Amino acid sequence: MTGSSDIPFSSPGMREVVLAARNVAKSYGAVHALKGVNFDIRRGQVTTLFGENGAGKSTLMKILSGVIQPSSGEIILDGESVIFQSATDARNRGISIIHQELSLAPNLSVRDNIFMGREIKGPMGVDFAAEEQLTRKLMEELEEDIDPLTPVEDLRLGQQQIVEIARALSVESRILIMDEPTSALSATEVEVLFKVIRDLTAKGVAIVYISHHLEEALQITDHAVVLRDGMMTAYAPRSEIDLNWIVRNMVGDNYDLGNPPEVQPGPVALSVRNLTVPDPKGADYNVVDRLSLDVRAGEIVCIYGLMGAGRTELLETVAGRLRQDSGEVVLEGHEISHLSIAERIARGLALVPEDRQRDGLVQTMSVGQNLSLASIASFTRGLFTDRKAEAALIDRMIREVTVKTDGGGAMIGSLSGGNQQKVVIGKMLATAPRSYCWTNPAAASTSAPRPKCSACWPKVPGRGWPWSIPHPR
Amino acid sequence: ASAEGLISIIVNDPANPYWFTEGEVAKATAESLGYTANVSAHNGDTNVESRLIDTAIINNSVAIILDPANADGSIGAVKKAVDAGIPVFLVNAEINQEGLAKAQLVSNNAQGAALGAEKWVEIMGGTGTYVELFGNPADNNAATRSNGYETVISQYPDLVKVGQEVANWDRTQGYQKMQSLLQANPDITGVISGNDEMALGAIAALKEAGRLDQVVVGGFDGSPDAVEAVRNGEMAYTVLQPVAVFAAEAVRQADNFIRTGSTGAATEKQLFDCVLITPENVDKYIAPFTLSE
Amino acid sequence: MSETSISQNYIKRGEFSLVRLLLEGRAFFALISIVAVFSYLSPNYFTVSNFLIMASHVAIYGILAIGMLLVILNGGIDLSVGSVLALCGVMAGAMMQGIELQALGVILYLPVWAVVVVTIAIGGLVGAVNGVLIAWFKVPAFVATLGVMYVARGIALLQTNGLTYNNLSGKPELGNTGFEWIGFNRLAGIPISVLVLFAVALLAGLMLSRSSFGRWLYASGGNERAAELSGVPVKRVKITVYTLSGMLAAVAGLVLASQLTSAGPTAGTTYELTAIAAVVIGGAALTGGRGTVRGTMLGAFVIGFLSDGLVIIGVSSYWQTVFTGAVIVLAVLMNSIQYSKVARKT
Amino acid sequence: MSETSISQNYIKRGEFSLVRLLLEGRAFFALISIVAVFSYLSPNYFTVSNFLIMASHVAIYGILAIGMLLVILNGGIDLSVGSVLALCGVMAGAMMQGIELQALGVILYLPVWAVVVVTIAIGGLVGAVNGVLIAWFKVPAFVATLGVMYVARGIALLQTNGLTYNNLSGKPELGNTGFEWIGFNRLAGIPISVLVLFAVALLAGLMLSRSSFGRWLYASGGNERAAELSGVPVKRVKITVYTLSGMLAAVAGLVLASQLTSAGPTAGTTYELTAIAAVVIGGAALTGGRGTVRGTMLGAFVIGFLSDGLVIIGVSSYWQTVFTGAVIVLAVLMNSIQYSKVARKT
Ligand SMILES: Nc1ncnc2c1ncn2[C@@H]1O[C@H](COP(=O)(O)OP(=O)(O)OP(=O)(O)O)[C@@H](O)[C@H]1O
Ligand SMILES: Nc1ncnc2c1ncn2[C@@H]1O[C@H](COP(=O)(O)OP(=O)(O)OP(=O)(O)O)[C@@H](O)[C@H]1O
Ligand SMILES: [Mg+2]
Ligand SMILES: [Mg+2]
Repeated sequence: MTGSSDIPFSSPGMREVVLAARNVAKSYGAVHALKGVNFDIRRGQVTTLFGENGAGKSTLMKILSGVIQPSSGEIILDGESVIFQSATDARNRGISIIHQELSLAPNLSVRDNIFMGREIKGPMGVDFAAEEQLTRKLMEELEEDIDPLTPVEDLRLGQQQIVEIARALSVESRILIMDEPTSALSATEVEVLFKVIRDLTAKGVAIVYISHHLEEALQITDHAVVLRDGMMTAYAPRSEIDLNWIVRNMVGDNYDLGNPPEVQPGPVALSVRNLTVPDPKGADYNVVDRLSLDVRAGEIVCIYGLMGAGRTELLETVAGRLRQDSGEVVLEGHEISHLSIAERIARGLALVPEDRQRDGLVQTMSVGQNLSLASIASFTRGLFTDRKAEAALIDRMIREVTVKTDGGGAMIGSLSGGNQQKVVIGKMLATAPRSYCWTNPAAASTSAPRPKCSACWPKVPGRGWPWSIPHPR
Repeated sequence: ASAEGLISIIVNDPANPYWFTEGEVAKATAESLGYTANVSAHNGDTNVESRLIDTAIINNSVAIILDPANADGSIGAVKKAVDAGIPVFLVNAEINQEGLAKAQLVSNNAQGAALGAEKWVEIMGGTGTYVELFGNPADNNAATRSNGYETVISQYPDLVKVGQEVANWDRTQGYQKMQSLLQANPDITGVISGNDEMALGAIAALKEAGRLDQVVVGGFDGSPDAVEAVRNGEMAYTVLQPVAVFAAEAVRQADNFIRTGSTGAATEKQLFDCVLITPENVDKYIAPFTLSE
Repeated sequence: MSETSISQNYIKRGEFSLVRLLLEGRAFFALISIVAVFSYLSPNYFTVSNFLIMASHVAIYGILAIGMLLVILNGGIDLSVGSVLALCGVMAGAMMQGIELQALGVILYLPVWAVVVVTIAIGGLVGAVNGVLIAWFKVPAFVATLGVMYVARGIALLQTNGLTYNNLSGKPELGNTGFEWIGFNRLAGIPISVLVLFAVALLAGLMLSRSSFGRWLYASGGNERAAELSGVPVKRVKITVYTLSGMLAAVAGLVLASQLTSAGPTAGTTYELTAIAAVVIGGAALTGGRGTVRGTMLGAFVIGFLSDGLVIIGVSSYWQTVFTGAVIVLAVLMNSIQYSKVARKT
Repeated sequence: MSETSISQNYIKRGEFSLVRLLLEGRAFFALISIVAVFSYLSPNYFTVSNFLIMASHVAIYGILAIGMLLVILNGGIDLSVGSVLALCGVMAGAMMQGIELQALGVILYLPVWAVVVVTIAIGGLVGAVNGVLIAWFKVPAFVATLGVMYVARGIALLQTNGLTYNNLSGKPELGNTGFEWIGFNRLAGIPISVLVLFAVALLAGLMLSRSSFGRWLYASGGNERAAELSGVPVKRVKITVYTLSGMLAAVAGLVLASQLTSAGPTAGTTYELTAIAAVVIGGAALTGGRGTVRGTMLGAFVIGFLSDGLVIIGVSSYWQTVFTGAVIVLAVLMNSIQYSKVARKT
């Protein structure tokens, strides 16, 4: 409980603290997500919060923005102790938050999502024109070409994240909390966001920033705070920190950044020939047009491209979710384009989708059941599943991808965002794949922060022939 | 010259053999007189009934034969047809307002109930405990029949009613409610039912409990299934409603009215007496709801 | 595919064009085909007077369906509307007979406008009970409204002892005449009940597309948590939609009682299914957040025009059952096929 | 709150303890209270023979409810079960009367076991039609099964021309006796229909908790896209659950026909609502992915024991309606309150 007591939380000469947490703790049943944390947010500065998956970062931010109430401790706003009744209450006092998990209504347009709950009233009900105007301006500011009237469900993940950001910006609050705002963004989009952040800090807005892209975060941070297992382990201004310092404080002393081992590329494992995929929504063009590609065993192939270039569609076609018009997909010498997803999985092909909420997890099931979902066949004996074999598999995968959970029986929703992503990865690893289609591990690296990543990546090639397709970052 | 025009026949629920016969007989009679006819059903819903009347008006029917859904609730619908200049002939059930329909031809439910109850008392030997299955309470006939039973049976103090359940004219409900009633009153020796379907349900329940031989079951309607049960000795008797008779008669009166401007009957309300069907006369039952003379 | 079409309708709900209407598929095509087929089969179908009569039949289902749409947009369901319709009809009937105030020894006769207001208030109250059970006590909507469906029906039966109120005309000397006006009169040749339906549809449409409440409703139906975090008063929205659904059921009950000039406790049995069917045929998703008033109205007209048409051409009632089912499926199926083609072309 | 409780049950469904059973709340408490209250009110309620009779009534709803549970776990709904029950009963009845093969000029009498098999196959076929409409043609489940509900009912009516098959006993000389066995006989004092219910429940329970199909079902109900990407054959799962639901409706139809020794085309009207209610009272979520066979059985028993109890103590039928509604809501409400307390303590 007192792990944070020796950490200074205010030193002279710093800018004024606008929002602070004092000894804040939060437990969910037996899980102590936060164990007495002190945390300061300063006017016109960016405070970055680092920590491994499940360290308690999101929990702390939710408390500071009124989404959940702390079990104990105090929140101090402008020097006065306050209790936020709700997220709206906090928003009315000038605090807004970009959630790690998207919180958009997919059926509504971009404009409606940005202004829901805060309608601009006109003489005839809602003033849609004004809202549209403002939405357009926000999109321009974020250099994003999104029509305010597009339904959010038609946007790709990164664009949805932009909408979240735009919504938080539109509030014009004094304190802006960003919980992994860039996990699905492209490098250019991140640049734009950073520019926006600098403008805001110049205007005196206090910003909290959470990211697993450590180098990236270092570009804009003014202060860094590191959380570990619900306790604050380090605190320092920008001038005193570097990558090494962060990682050491995040994972403890015995860390190893490592590098992916040198693997000699083997024979061609996966080969795509003249693949043509029509637009899945039925429009009149091909999202993938006569594409050919070879991937050798042990090789990591990155596919770059502008957004909407068809990378997601390519991988989803290889994995079997989308139907191709023509061309062939050959896995280890066998043509697989006529096979179902299940058959492709059985042949050692795995897809890790980019949107874990939509494509990755079954929210009604436990961690263990999610982990074992893709490999049920491996522990089915005759008619029935073998519980022992399943439990063994689940335990192995929890250890292998290092999911922080109190066991396979926990509900998937009780995991931190990164740990949920690890479950998605673990689920596919459990099928013992020899080839991977990995869409946007940028989103995945939300979960697999660099140090863990380096611990995890080498293991993957070690098994055979990985094939991974990250986004350009 | 043969008559022409459409006669709209609206019955309650053609999935019940009683109303099915009503519709079919009326239709056959109308067609034999040279009319075209169509049969539709309101299933006891006054709103549907009102819609069917509207459609009959749209179709320029020359007459409407209606089995009203509700003694009070159907008045508006009948009024609407009358306002549109279409003569309405009510069959099987009445409405609580005279002077609207050209004729109301109904079986004499009170007489039928008394007839049935007397037979039932006779077979019971004037003593024992019994339960009653009651029809859909929104239907006047349910109360009429129940009161008819009550009037007769209350004269025999040794006949004790130990239970009464609403089974909505339905066989499955008759079965399940009878089973529960048997649990509460295992020693009953009689069941008197507002219609045949509920009685047949009760018979199945009694069979299942192995008590059918000790219990007298009386029905009402004279449906083919019930007559079959009477023949097999499972049902003691049933009361035949002369539905085939008055359905045909209603169409004939409609025809009279169309041709001559008068129904030919003395009064608007015309009661048709019910007949008892017992094992003795069961062989005279030659067609659904028809007893040979 | 059907999903896409709905969302497309939704985005562009502000605009209007013939092409779009044609593309709206599903309900619209079904309606056109129904009218075409029946007009061909019966000379009496394609007449103004028949359309007006059919529209007045649709009014009952349509009014219920609009209330149901609000509830379904919220991701809920309201099984109690049929019973509430009956209860409110019966209550209006009882008030028209006069309320005996035993303490004062007088019988109170309310003027018709007051009867209407009180009846709608009763409907709203029952709806609010649904809403409170669902929003505060977290009873699943299906269970809460199923329970209220039974309770409301039971109260209606107890109130009249199973009988039907027959005399709703009131008496001139009591100053409470005029109840039949809704069901019988016409304005500019159009039955009042049809005008009521269109007024309700118009108001609901405006509310959904123009007011903040409308957006709150779509938002909380699409993602309740997100809406709540954005400051949408999701509980209040929930209670409001069920209250509105109850009030609209009361309106339907009044219209029906006045059309039939009687009010019975068994009215409206299984109308909830018809109302839900109209909403779903009209393109709304039962999962919430998607659907329009226009679609729902089309759905209600499809069902109403179909069932009246089958009666007019004199199909036997068994075949009516078969056709009703087949058309409901086809109406929606046609849309899937239609859409995948159109989508390719654009 | 209810969400939490369900998920907790589900995770730990392997284990079993009295405390957990008590905590399972909702349906279980309601059942205990119902039994307690009625036993107090009537000496005839708490007897073995009454429980067996009540259980044989529950059998019909229970069998339907288990089929419905599978469909609801998949995130769908099956409104056609009541009609399929009637259709299958009528088909079995027709086969017992003999099938006239006009080409050959003979009447075919199937032995009872063959009638049972063919009837279940017919139910499965109708279910498969539902499944194909929903999985391949993307017709929303509510619409598809609503349509099939009408069509199946219409066919049943047409088949018998509205009449009821009364004689299902068969004839010894034709070798097709024994149909009443299901409805009338007992094994070890327990009615066959109850044994059928428990056998179905056991099989369904095993399938859900132990087989890969069960896991696929929960997964595709919880998140269809994620399940599909994990290699779950979601379309096949969908078609299978509707087929199973149809087959179980056929079983219920056989049980009912054999209890009544007659088969009519109007049997089972509105049973779909009762089946859905049993599933939801039993803790399943209509959004799919959550629910257990045990809960559904409890739900079915709550409804059955309540309605029979009201008959036994002789409550008037209007009050029966009111009580049924109130208890359905209370059963679920109690759970919410119960759970929020328990949750506080841990
Ligand atoms: N030529 C095109 N014209 C119009 N729209 C297109 C075109 N190509 C792709 N799109 C649209 O862009 C969408 C995004 O494509 P896709 O998801 O494959 O892009 P991506 O390369 O994976 O990009 P991201 O990095 O955003 O995931 C497609 O579904 C399609 O609707
Ligand atoms: N609703 C909940 N119920 C139970 N445990 C929870 C719940 N929410 C969070 N936790 C637990 O609290 C701990 C902290 O979670 P939190 O989401 O704050 O982590 P995080 O630092 O944001 O991680 P990530 O980088 O993966 O997003 C985790 O162990 C998580 O399992
Ligand atoms: Mg987090
Ligand atoms: Mg992509």
